Amino acid sequence: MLLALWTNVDYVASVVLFCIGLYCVIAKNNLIKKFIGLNIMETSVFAFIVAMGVVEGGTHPSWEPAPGRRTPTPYPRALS
Amino acid sequence: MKKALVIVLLIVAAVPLVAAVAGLPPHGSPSNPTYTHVSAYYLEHGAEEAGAENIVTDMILNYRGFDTNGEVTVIFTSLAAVFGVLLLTGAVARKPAAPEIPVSMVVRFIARLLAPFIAIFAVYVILNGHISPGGGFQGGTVLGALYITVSIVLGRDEARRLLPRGPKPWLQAAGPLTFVGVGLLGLVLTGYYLGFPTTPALAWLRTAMIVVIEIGIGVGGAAVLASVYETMEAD
Amino acid sequence: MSGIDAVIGAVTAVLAGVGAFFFLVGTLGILRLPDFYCRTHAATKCDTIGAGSILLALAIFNRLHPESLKIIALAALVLLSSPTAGHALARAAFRTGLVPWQRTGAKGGGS
Amino acid sequence: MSSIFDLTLIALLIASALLAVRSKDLLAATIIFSTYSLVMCLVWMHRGSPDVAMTEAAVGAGITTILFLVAIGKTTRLER
Repeated sequence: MLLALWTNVDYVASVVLFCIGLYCVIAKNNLIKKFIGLNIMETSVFAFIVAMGVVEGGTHPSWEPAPGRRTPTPYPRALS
Repeated sequence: MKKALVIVLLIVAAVPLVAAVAGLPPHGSPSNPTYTHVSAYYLEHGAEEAGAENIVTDMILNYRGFDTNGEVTVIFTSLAAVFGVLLLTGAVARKPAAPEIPVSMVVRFIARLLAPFIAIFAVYVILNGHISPGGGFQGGTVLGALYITVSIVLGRDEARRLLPRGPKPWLQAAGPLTFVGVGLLGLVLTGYYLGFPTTPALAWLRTAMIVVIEIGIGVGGAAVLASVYETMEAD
Repeated sequence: MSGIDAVIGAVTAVLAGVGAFFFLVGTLGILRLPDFYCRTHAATKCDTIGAGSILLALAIFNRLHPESLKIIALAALVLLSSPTAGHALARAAFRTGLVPWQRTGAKGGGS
Repeated sequence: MSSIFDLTLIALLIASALLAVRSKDLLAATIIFSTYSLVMCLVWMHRGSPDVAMTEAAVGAGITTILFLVAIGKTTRLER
Protein backbone atom coordinates (compact mmCIF):
# COMPACT_ATOMS: atom_id res chain seq x y z
CA MET A 1 0.00 0.00 0.00
CA LEU A 2 2.64 2.49 1.07
CA LEU A 3 4.92 1.43 -1.76
CA ALA A 4 2.08 1.89 -4.23
CA LEU A 5 1.43 5.34 -2.79
CA TRP A 6 5.10 6.24 -3.12
CA THR A 7 5.18 5.04 -6.72
CA ASN A 8 2.15 7.19 -7.46
CA VAL A 9 3.32 10.20 -5.50
CA ASP A 10 2.13 12.55 -8.24
CA TYR A 11 -1.39 11.24 -7.90
CA VAL A 12 -1.16 11.49 -4.12
CA ALA A 13 -0.13 15.14 -4.46
CA SER A 14 -3.25 15.75 -6.51
CA VAL A 15 -5.38 14.12 -3.83
CA VAL A 16 -3.78 16.24 -1.10
CA LEU A 17 -4.34 19.43 -3.08
CA PHE A 18 -7.91 18.40 -3.76
CA CYS A 19 -8.52 17.95 -0.04
CA ILE A 20 -6.95 21.33 0.74
CA GLY A 21 -9.25 22.97 -1.78
CA LEU A 22 -12.26 21.08 -0.46
CA TYR A 23 -11.47 22.19 3.08
CA CYS A 24 -11.23 25.78 1.90
CA VAL A 25 -14.55 25.59 0.09
CA ILE A 26 -16.36 23.95 3.00
CA ALA A 27 -14.90 25.73 5.98
CA LYS A 28 -14.31 29.32 4.91
CA ASN A 29 -17.02 31.94 4.84
CA ASN A 30 -15.38 34.51 2.61
CA LEU A 31 -16.37 34.20 -1.04
CA ILE A 32 -12.95 35.03 -2.39
CA LYS A 33 -11.45 32.36 -0.16
CA LYS A 34 -14.06 29.92 -1.42
CA PHE A 35 -13.13 30.76 -4.97
CA ILE A 36 -9.43 30.24 -4.28
CA GLY A 37 -10.30 26.83 -2.85
CA LEU A 38 -12.38 26.00 -5.89
CA ASN A 39 -9.49 26.98 -8.14
CA ILE A 40 -7.10 24.79 -6.16
CA MET A 41 -9.47 21.83 -6.54
CA GLU A 42 -9.76 22.48 -10.26
CA THR A 43 -6.03 22.69 -10.86
CA SER A 44 -5.43 19.58 -8.78
CA VAL A 45 -7.83 17.63 -10.96
CA PHE A 46 -6.04 18.92 -14.07
CA ALA A 47 -2.70 17.95 -12.54
CA PHE A 48 -4.06 14.45 -11.99
CA ILE A 49 -5.20 14.25 -15.60
CA VAL A 50 -1.86 15.49 -16.88
CA ALA A 51 0.02 13.09 -14.62
CA MET A 52 -1.94 10.17 -16.06
CA GLY A 53 -0.57 11.01 -19.48
CA VAL A 54 3.07 10.97 -18.44
CA VAL A 55 5.17 8.22 -19.94
CA GLU A 56 8.61 7.46 -18.63
CA GLY A 57 11.17 9.20 -20.84
CA GLY A 58 8.67 10.74 -23.24
CA THR A 59 8.22 14.33 -24.32
CA HIS A 60 5.43 16.38 -25.80
CA PRO A 61 4.29 14.82 -29.08
CA SER A 62 4.88 17.87 -31.22
CA TRP A 63 8.46 18.30 -30.05
CA GLU A 64 9.99 15.00 -30.93
CA PRO A 65 8.66 12.78 -33.67
CA ALA A 66 10.08 9.63 -32.18
CA PRO A 67 8.69 6.63 -30.32
CA GLY A 68 8.27 6.98 -26.61
CA ARG A 69 6.16 10.10 -26.86
CA ARG A 70 3.99 11.22 -24.05
CA THR A 71 0.40 10.35 -24.51
CA PRO A 72 -1.55 13.49 -25.21
CA THR A 73 -4.96 11.90 -24.83
CA PRO A 74 -5.91 12.91 -21.30
CA TYR A 75 -4.71 16.41 -21.09
CA PRO A 76 -6.61 18.27 -23.79
CA ARG A 77 -9.50 17.77 -21.39
CA ALA A 78 -7.78 20.18 -19.07
CA LEU A 79 -7.55 22.92 -21.68
CA SER A 80 -9.97 25.62 -20.77
CA MET B 1 -19.24 21.14 16.10
CA LYS B 2 -18.73 22.62 12.68
CA LYS B 3 -15.05 21.79 12.80
CA ALA B 4 -15.77 18.14 13.57
CA LEU B 5 -18.22 18.01 10.71
CA VAL B 6 -15.62 19.44 8.33
CA ILE B 7 -13.02 16.92 9.46
CA VAL B 8 -15.45 14.03 9.03
CA LEU B 9 -16.36 15.26 5.56
CA LEU B 10 -12.72 15.58 4.58
CA ILE B 11 -11.95 12.06 5.78
CA VAL B 12 -14.96 10.74 3.94
CA ALA B 13 -13.69 12.42 0.79
CA ALA B 14 -10.03 11.56 1.23
CA VAL B 15 -10.05 7.87 2.12
CA PRO B 16 -11.66 6.59 -1.09
CA LEU B 17 -9.46 8.88 -3.16
CA VAL B 18 -6.26 7.60 -1.53
CA ALA B 19 -7.40 4.02 -1.84
CA ALA B 20 -8.19 4.52 -5.51
CA VAL B 21 -4.85 6.19 -6.13
CA ALA B 22 -3.01 3.33 -4.47
CA GLY B 23 -4.78 0.93 -6.79
CA LEU B 24 -3.88 2.75 -9.99
CA PRO B 25 -1.22 1.30 -12.29
CA PRO B 26 2.28 2.64 -11.58
CA HIS B 27 2.90 6.20 -12.61
CA GLY B 28 4.62 6.66 -15.95
CA SER B 29 4.86 3.09 -17.15
CA PRO B 30 4.28 2.68 -20.89
CA SER B 31 1.82 -0.17 -20.33
CA ASN B 32 -0.75 2.09 -18.72
CA PRO B 33 -4.23 1.80 -20.20
CA THR B 34 -4.23 5.52 -20.96
CA TYR B 35 -1.33 4.98 -23.29
CA THR B 36 -2.13 1.73 -25.02
CA HIS B 37 -5.61 2.13 -26.45
CA VAL B 38 -6.87 5.22 -28.13
CA SER B 39 -3.94 7.59 -27.79
CA ALA B 40 -1.66 5.22 -29.68
CA TYR B 41 -4.06 5.58 -32.57
CA TYR B 42 -4.06 9.37 -32.22
CA LEU B 43 -0.27 9.50 -32.16
CA GLU B 44 -0.10 7.22 -35.18
CA HIS B 45 -2.70 8.80 -37.42
CA GLY B 46 -3.48 12.18 -35.89
CA ALA B 47 -1.16 14.32 -37.99
CA GLU B 48 -2.34 13.00 -41.35
CA GLU B 49 -5.95 12.48 -40.48
CA ALA B 50 -6.94 15.61 -38.63
CA GLY B 51 -5.09 18.40 -40.40
CA ALA B 52 -2.81 19.85 -37.74
CA GLU B 53 0.71 18.85 -36.84
CA ASN B 54 0.19 19.49 -33.15
CA ILE B 55 -1.74 16.46 -32.04
CA VAL B 56 -3.26 18.30 -29.09
CA THR B 57 -4.88 20.75 -31.50
CA ASP B 58 -6.07 17.83 -33.58
CA MET B 59 -7.72 16.37 -30.57
CA ILE B 60 -9.45 19.40 -29.18
CA LEU B 61 -10.64 20.79 -32.50
CA ASN B 62 -11.19 17.72 -34.64
CA TYR B 63 -11.66 14.51 -32.69
CA ARG B 64 -13.39 16.28 -29.82
CA GLY B 65 -14.87 19.15 -31.75
CA PHE B 66 -18.28 18.93 -30.10
CA ASP B 67 -16.74 19.12 -26.66
CA THR B 68 -14.77 22.24 -27.54
CA ASN B 69 -17.82 23.76 -29.16
CA GLY B 70 -19.69 23.47 -25.89
CA GLU B 71 -16.72 24.80 -23.97
CA VAL B 72 -16.45 27.91 -26.13
CA THR B 73 -20.14 28.49 -25.56
CA VAL B 74 -19.54 28.15 -21.82
CA ILE B 75 -16.89 30.88 -21.95
CA PHE B 76 -19.31 33.12 -23.77
CA THR B 77 -22.03 32.31 -21.24
CA SER B 78 -19.74 33.22 -18.36
CA LEU B 79 -19.67 36.75 -19.74
CA ALA B 80 -23.45 36.78 -19.68
CA ALA B 81 -23.31 35.64 -16.05
CA VAL B 82 -20.94 38.46 -15.14
CA PHE B 83 -23.20 40.96 -16.84
CA GLY B 84 -26.20 39.49 -15.09
CA VAL B 85 -24.64 39.67 -11.64
CA LEU B 86 -22.88 43.00 -11.91
CA LEU B 87 -24.95 45.14 -14.24
CA LEU B 88 -28.53 44.13 -13.55
CA THR B 89 -28.33 43.99 -9.76
CA GLY B 90 -25.95 46.92 -9.51
CA ALA B 91 -23.91 44.93 -7.03
CA VAL B 92 -20.68 46.82 -7.56
CA ALA B 93 -20.00 48.38 -4.18
CA ARG B 94 -19.45 52.12 -4.13
CA LYS B 95 -16.56 52.72 -1.83
CA PRO B 96 -15.15 56.18 -1.22
CA ALA B 97 -12.63 56.54 -4.01
CA ALA B 98 -9.02 56.00 -2.99
CA PRO B 99 -6.65 58.85 -3.83
CA GLU B 100 -5.83 58.41 -7.48
CA ILE B 101 -2.14 57.82 -8.07
CA PRO B 102 -1.03 59.01 -11.49
CA VAL B 103 0.83 56.38 -13.46
CA SER B 104 4.43 57.39 -13.92
CA MET B 105 6.04 58.34 -17.22
CA VAL B 106 8.36 55.35 -17.17
CA VAL B 107 5.59 52.82 -16.88
CA ARG B 108 3.59 54.55 -19.60
CA PHE B 109 6.54 54.58 -21.94
CA ILE B 110 7.40 50.95 -21.36
CA ALA B 111 3.78 49.89 -21.76
CA ARG B 112 3.50 51.77 -25.03
CA LEU B 113 6.80 50.26 -26.15
CA LEU B 114 5.91 46.68 -25.27
CA ALA B 115 2.24 46.58 -26.26
CA PRO B 116 2.84 45.92 -29.98
CA PHE B 117 5.24 43.12 -29.17
CA ILE B 118 2.77 41.50 -26.81
CA ALA B 119 0.13 41.74 -29.52
CA ILE B 120 2.50 40.15 -32.04
CA PHE B 121 3.24 37.35 -29.59
CA ALA B 122 -0.46 36.73 -29.05
CA VAL B 123 -1.14 36.58 -32.78
CA TYR B 124 1.83 34.24 -33.20
CA VAL B 125 0.51 31.92 -30.52
CA ILE B 126 -2.97 31.90 -32.04
CA LEU B 127 -1.86 31.34 -35.62
CA ASN B 128 0.83 28.81 -34.76
CA GLY B 129 -1.46 26.70 -32.63
CA HIS B 130 -1.71 23.95 -35.20
CA ILE B 131 2.05 23.53 -35.46
CA SER B 132 3.51 24.17 -32.04
CA PRO B 133 2.05 24.30 -28.54
CA GLY B 134 -0.40 27.14 -28.29
CA GLY B 135 -3.68 28.00 -29.88
CA GLY B 136 -6.79 30.02 -29.51
CA PHE B 137 -7.28 29.79 -25.76
CA GLN B 138 -3.68 30.65 -24.93
CA GLY B 139 -3.30 33.48 -27.41
CA GLY B 140 -6.71 34.84 -26.49
CA THR B 141 -5.75 35.09 -22.83
CA VAL B 142 -2.54 36.89 -23.78
CA LEU B 143 -4.57 39.38 -25.82
CA GLY B 144 -6.98 39.86 -22.93
CA ALA B 145 -4.07 40.46 -20.58
CA LEU B 146 -2.76 43.06 -23.02
CA TYR B 147 -6.12 44.84 -22.91
CA ILE B 148 -6.06 44.80 -19.11
CA THR B 149 -2.51 46.17 -19.05
CA VAL B 150 -3.44 48.99 -21.40
CA SER B 151 -6.53 49.74 -19.36
CA ILE B 152 -4.55 49.97 -16.13
CA VAL B 153 -1.55 51.87 -17.41
CA LEU B 154 -2.82 54.09 -20.19
CA GLY B 155 -6.32 54.67 -18.94
CA ARG B 156 -9.80 53.43 -19.63
CA ASP B 157 -10.41 55.64 -22.64
CA GLU B 158 -7.30 54.45 -24.41
CA ALA B 159 -8.34 50.85 -23.82
CA ARG B 160 -11.88 51.47 -24.99
CA ARG B 161 -10.50 52.40 -28.40
CA LEU B 162 -9.14 48.86 -28.71
CA LEU B 163 -12.61 47.40 -28.29
CA PRO B 164 -15.01 49.81 -29.98
CA ARG B 165 -18.69 49.79 -29.16
CA GLY B 166 -19.90 48.85 -32.64
CA PRO B 167 -18.28 45.46 -33.29
CA LYS B 168 -17.98 44.62 -29.58
CA PRO B 169 -20.89 42.15 -29.31
CA TRP B 170 -19.73 40.38 -32.46
CA LEU B 171 -16.20 40.09 -31.10
CA GLN B 172 -17.48 38.73 -27.80
CA ALA B 173 -19.50 36.11 -29.63
CA ALA B 174 -16.71 35.35 -32.11
CA GLY B 175 -15.82 31.97 -30.60
CA PRO B 176 -19.22 30.26 -30.82
CA LEU B 177 -20.05 32.01 -34.10
CA THR B 178 -16.96 30.82 -35.96
CA PHE B 179 -17.34 27.38 -34.46
CA VAL B 180 -20.91 27.11 -35.66
CA GLY B 181 -19.91 28.56 -39.04
CA VAL B 182 -17.17 25.99 -39.55
CA GLY B 183 -19.49 23.28 -38.30
CA LEU B 184 -22.10 24.27 -40.87
CA LEU B 185 -19.41 24.31 -43.56
CA GLY B 186 -18.58 20.75 -42.53
CA LEU B 187 -22.29 19.93 -42.70
CA VAL B 188 -22.38 21.17 -46.29
CA LEU B 189 -19.16 19.40 -47.28
CA THR B 190 -19.46 16.04 -45.59
CA GLY B 191 -22.99 15.76 -44.29
CA TYR B 192 -22.00 15.86 -40.62
CA TYR B 193 -21.96 18.85 -38.30
CA LEU B 194 -18.30 19.70 -37.66
CA GLY B 195 -17.30 17.07 -40.17
CA PHE B 196 -13.85 17.64 -41.60
CA PRO B 197 -13.27 16.52 -45.19
CA THR B 198 -11.18 13.37 -45.22
CA THR B 199 -9.90 13.18 -48.77
CA PRO B 200 -6.18 13.92 -49.12
CA ALA B 201 -6.89 16.51 -51.83
CA LEU B 202 -8.71 18.65 -49.31
CA ALA B 203 -6.01 18.52 -46.65
CA TRP B 204 -5.42 22.27 -46.99
CA LEU B 205 -9.10 22.86 -46.26
CA ARG B 206 -8.87 20.86 -43.02
CA THR B 207 -5.93 22.96 -41.87
CA ALA B 208 -7.70 26.14 -42.94
CA MET B 209 -10.80 25.20 -40.96
CA ILE B 210 -8.70 24.54 -37.87
CA VAL B 211 -6.90 27.87 -38.24
CA VAL B 212 -10.20 29.71 -38.66
CA ILE B 213 -11.56 28.10 -35.49
CA GLU B 214 -8.40 29.05 -33.62
CA ILE B 215 -8.70 32.68 -34.73
CA GLY B 216 -12.34 32.76 -33.67
CA ILE B 217 -11.57 31.28 -30.26
CA GLY B 218 -8.67 33.68 -29.76
CA VAL B 219 -10.62 36.81 -30.65
CA GLY B 220 -13.68 35.70 -28.71
CA GLY B 221 -11.71 34.76 -25.60
CA ALA B 222 -9.80 38.04 -25.62
CA ALA B 223 -12.99 40.06 -26.02
CA VAL B 224 -14.73 38.13 -23.23
CA LEU B 225 -11.83 38.62 -20.81
CA ALA B 226 -11.56 42.30 -21.66
CA SER B 227 -15.28 42.82 -21.16
CA VAL B 228 -15.27 40.95 -17.85
CA TYR B 229 -12.48 43.19 -16.60
CA GLU B 230 -14.18 46.30 -17.92
CA THR B 231 -17.47 45.41 -16.26
CA MET B 232 -15.88 44.56 -12.93
CA GLU B 233 -13.72 47.63 -12.91
CA ALA B 234 -16.34 50.16 -13.97
CA ASP B 235 -17.84 52.29 -11.25
CA MET C 1 35.67 21.87 -32.80
CA SER C 2 36.11 20.65 -29.27
CA GLY C 3 37.90 23.88 -28.40
CA ILE C 4 34.82 25.86 -29.31
CA ASP C 5 32.76 23.41 -27.30
CA ALA C 6 34.95 23.98 -24.26
CA VAL C 7 34.72 27.76 -24.61
CA ILE C 8 30.95 27.65 -24.96
CA GLY C 9 30.64 25.36 -21.98
CA ALA C 10 32.83 27.61 -19.85
CA VAL C 11 30.93 30.78 -20.81
CA THR C 12 27.62 29.08 -20.14
CA ALA C 13 28.78 27.85 -16.75
CA VAL C 14 30.09 31.27 -15.73
CA LEU C 15 26.93 33.08 -16.81
CA ALA C 16 24.65 30.55 -15.13
CA GLY C 17 26.76 30.79 -11.99
CA VAL C 18 26.48 34.58 -11.99
CA GLY C 19 22.71 34.27 -12.44
CA ALA C 20 22.39 31.78 -9.60
CA PHE C 21 24.51 34.00 -7.35
CA PHE C 22 22.34 37.02 -8.03
CA PHE C 23 19.20 35.03 -7.37
CA LEU C 24 20.64 33.84 -4.08
CA VAL C 25 21.59 37.38 -3.08
CA GLY C 26 18.20 38.71 -4.11
CA THR C 27 16.35 36.07 -2.14
CA LEU C 28 18.50 36.74 0.92
CA GLY C 29 17.74 40.43 0.48
CA ILE C 30 14.01 39.85 0.33
CA LEU C 31 14.19 37.83 3.52
CA ARG C 32 16.59 40.00 5.49
CA LEU C 33 16.18 43.65 4.47
CA PRO C 34 14.18 45.86 6.80
CA ASP C 35 11.44 47.52 4.76
CA PHE C 36 9.44 47.46 1.57
CA TYR C 37 11.70 49.72 -0.51
CA CYS C 38 14.85 47.76 0.23
CA ARG C 39 13.09 44.52 -0.52
CA THR C 40 11.79 45.83 -3.83
CA HIS C 41 15.32 46.91 -4.65
CA ALA C 42 16.69 43.43 -3.92
CA ALA C 43 13.93 41.66 -5.83
CA THR C 44 14.40 43.85 -8.89
CA LYS C 45 18.15 43.31 -8.93
CA CYS C 46 17.73 39.58 -8.67
CA ASP C 47 15.16 39.50 -11.44
CA THR C 48 17.05 41.71 -13.83
CA ILE C 49 20.60 40.43 -13.64
CA GLY C 50 19.88 36.90 -12.45
CA ALA C 51 17.22 36.01 -14.98
CA GLY C 52 18.98 38.00 -17.71
CA SER C 53 22.30 36.22 -17.36
CA ILE C 54 20.72 32.78 -17.02
CA LEU C 55 18.76 33.40 -20.21
CA LEU C 56 21.91 34.63 -21.93
CA ALA C 57 23.68 31.45 -20.81
CA LEU C 58 20.88 29.37 -22.31
CA ALA C 59 21.07 31.30 -25.57
CA ILE C 60 24.81 30.76 -25.83
CA PHE C 61 24.39 27.11 -24.90
CA ASN C 62 22.05 26.66 -27.88
CA ARG C 63 24.52 28.32 -30.31
CA LEU C 64 23.23 29.45 -33.68
CA HIS C 65 19.76 28.12 -33.42
CA PRO C 66 16.44 29.91 -33.92
CA GLU C 67 15.57 29.09 -30.34
CA SER C 68 18.43 31.22 -29.04
CA LEU C 69 16.97 34.25 -30.83
CA LYS C 70 13.73 33.66 -28.97
CA ILE C 71 15.64 33.39 -25.70
CA ILE C 72 17.46 36.65 -26.36
CA ALA C 73 14.13 38.34 -27.06
CA LEU C 74 12.91 36.96 -23.73
CA ALA C 75 15.98 38.36 -21.98
CA ALA C 76 15.34 41.77 -23.52
CA LEU C 77 11.73 41.62 -22.34
CA VAL C 78 12.81 40.76 -18.79
CA LEU C 79 15.44 43.50 -18.88
CA LEU C 80 12.76 46.03 -19.84
CA SER C 81 9.84 44.93 -17.75
CA SER C 82 11.41 43.97 -14.45
CA PRO C 83 12.90 47.39 -13.57
CA THR C 84 9.63 48.97 -14.66
CA ALA C 85 7.72 46.75 -12.27
CA GLY C 86 10.11 47.64 -9.46
CA HIS C 87 9.75 51.33 -10.23
CA ALA C 88 5.96 51.14 -10.29
CA LEU C 89 5.86 49.23 -7.00
CA ALA C 90 8.14 51.64 -5.20
CA ARG C 91 6.36 54.68 -6.60
CA ALA C 92 2.92 53.38 -5.66
CA ALA C 93 4.13 52.63 -2.14
CA PHE C 94 5.66 56.10 -1.81
CA ARG C 95 2.55 57.83 -3.14
CA THR C 96 0.33 56.00 -0.68
CA GLY C 97 2.51 57.31 2.13
CA LEU C 98 4.70 54.41 3.18
CA VAL C 99 7.57 56.02 5.08
CA PRO C 100 11.02 54.69 4.20
CA TRP C 101 12.88 52.89 6.96
CA GLN C 102 15.52 54.81 8.80
CA ARG C 103 18.19 53.46 11.05
CA THR C 104 16.97 53.67 14.60
CA GLY C 105 18.65 52.79 17.82
CA ALA C 106 16.57 49.67 18.23
CA LYS C 107 18.15 46.43 17.18
CA GLY C 108 16.69 44.30 14.45
CA GLY C 109 14.32 45.24 11.70
CA GLY C 110 11.05 43.99 10.40
CA SER C 111 8.42 46.12 8.83
CA MET D 1 9.31 7.19 -9.95
CA SER D 2 9.72 10.89 -9.52
CA SER D 3 12.85 12.95 -9.50
CA ILE D 4 14.01 15.34 -6.79
CA PHE D 5 12.79 18.21 -8.97
CA ASP D 6 9.31 16.73 -9.09
CA LEU D 7 9.22 16.23 -5.35
CA THR D 8 10.42 19.79 -4.70
CA LEU D 9 7.73 21.18 -6.95
CA ILE D 10 5.08 19.10 -5.23
CA ALA D 11 6.25 20.27 -1.80
CA LEU D 12 6.14 23.88 -3.00
CA LEU D 13 2.65 23.35 -4.38
CA ILE D 14 1.28 21.95 -1.16
CA ALA D 15 3.00 24.61 0.95
CA SER D 16 1.70 27.48 -1.16
CA ALA D 17 -1.81 26.01 -1.26
CA LEU D 18 -1.83 25.70 2.53
CA LEU D 19 -0.55 29.24 2.96
CA ALA D 20 -3.11 30.63 0.54
CA VAL D 21 -5.87 28.87 2.42
CA ARG D 22 -4.63 29.83 5.89
CA SER D 23 -3.86 33.51 5.28
CA LYS D 24 -6.30 35.97 6.84
CA ASP D 25 -5.25 38.82 4.57
CA LEU D 26 -7.04 38.37 1.27
CA LEU D 27 -4.44 40.37 -0.63
CA ALA D 28 -1.70 38.07 0.65
CA ALA D 29 -3.84 35.05 -0.16
CA THR D 30 -4.27 36.27 -3.73
CA ILE D 31 -0.56 36.80 -4.24
CA ILE D 32 0.28 33.40 -2.75
CA PHE D 33 -2.36 31.90 -4.98
CA SER D 34 -0.67 33.39 -8.02
CA THR D 35 2.56 31.77 -6.83
CA TYR D 36 0.66 28.50 -6.60
CA SER D 37 -0.49 28.94 -10.19
CA LEU D 38 3.03 29.61 -11.34
CA VAL D 39 4.38 26.48 -9.64
CA MET D 40 1.51 24.48 -11.07
CA CYS D 41 2.45 25.83 -14.49
CA LEU D 42 6.01 24.57 -13.94
CA VAL D 43 4.67 21.17 -12.92
CA TRP D 44 2.67 20.88 -16.09
CA MET D 45 5.58 22.02 -18.21
CA HIS D 46 7.73 19.38 -16.54
CA ARG D 47 5.16 16.72 -17.21
CA GLY D 48 5.23 17.52 -20.90
CA SER D 49 2.03 19.45 -21.49
CA PRO D 50 3.06 22.93 -22.60
CA ASP D 51 -0.38 23.82 -23.92
CA VAL D 52 -1.97 23.56 -20.51
CA ALA D 53 1.04 25.26 -18.94
CA MET D 54 0.66 28.26 -21.24
CA THR D 55 -3.00 28.58 -20.40
CA GLU D 56 -2.27 28.37 -16.70
CA ALA D 57 0.52 30.95 -16.91
CA ALA D 58 -1.74 33.42 -18.67
CA VAL D 59 -4.99 32.73 -16.84
CA GLY D 60 -3.98 31.62 -13.37
CA ALA D 61 -1.00 33.83 -12.72
CA GLY D 62 -2.17 36.80 -14.77
CA ILE D 63 -5.84 37.36 -15.23
CA THR D 64 -7.27 35.58 -12.18
CA THR D 65 -4.93 37.57 -9.96
CA ILE D 66 -5.97 40.85 -11.55
CA LEU D 67 -9.65 40.03 -11.26
CA PHE D 68 -9.18 39.05 -7.60
CA LEU D 69 -7.35 42.31 -6.97
CA VAL D 70 -10.16 44.29 -8.57
CA ALA D 71 -12.72 42.39 -6.50
CA ILE D 72 -10.74 43.01 -3.29
CA GLY D 73 -10.43 46.66 -4.21
CA LYS D 74 -14.21 46.87 -4.51
CA THR D 75 -14.86 45.07 -1.22
CA THR D 76 -12.83 44.56 1.93
CA ARG D 77 -9.28 43.46 2.29
CA LEU D 78 -9.52 41.44 5.48
CA GLU D 79 -11.41 38.24 5.84
CA ARG D 80 -14.58 38.76 7.89
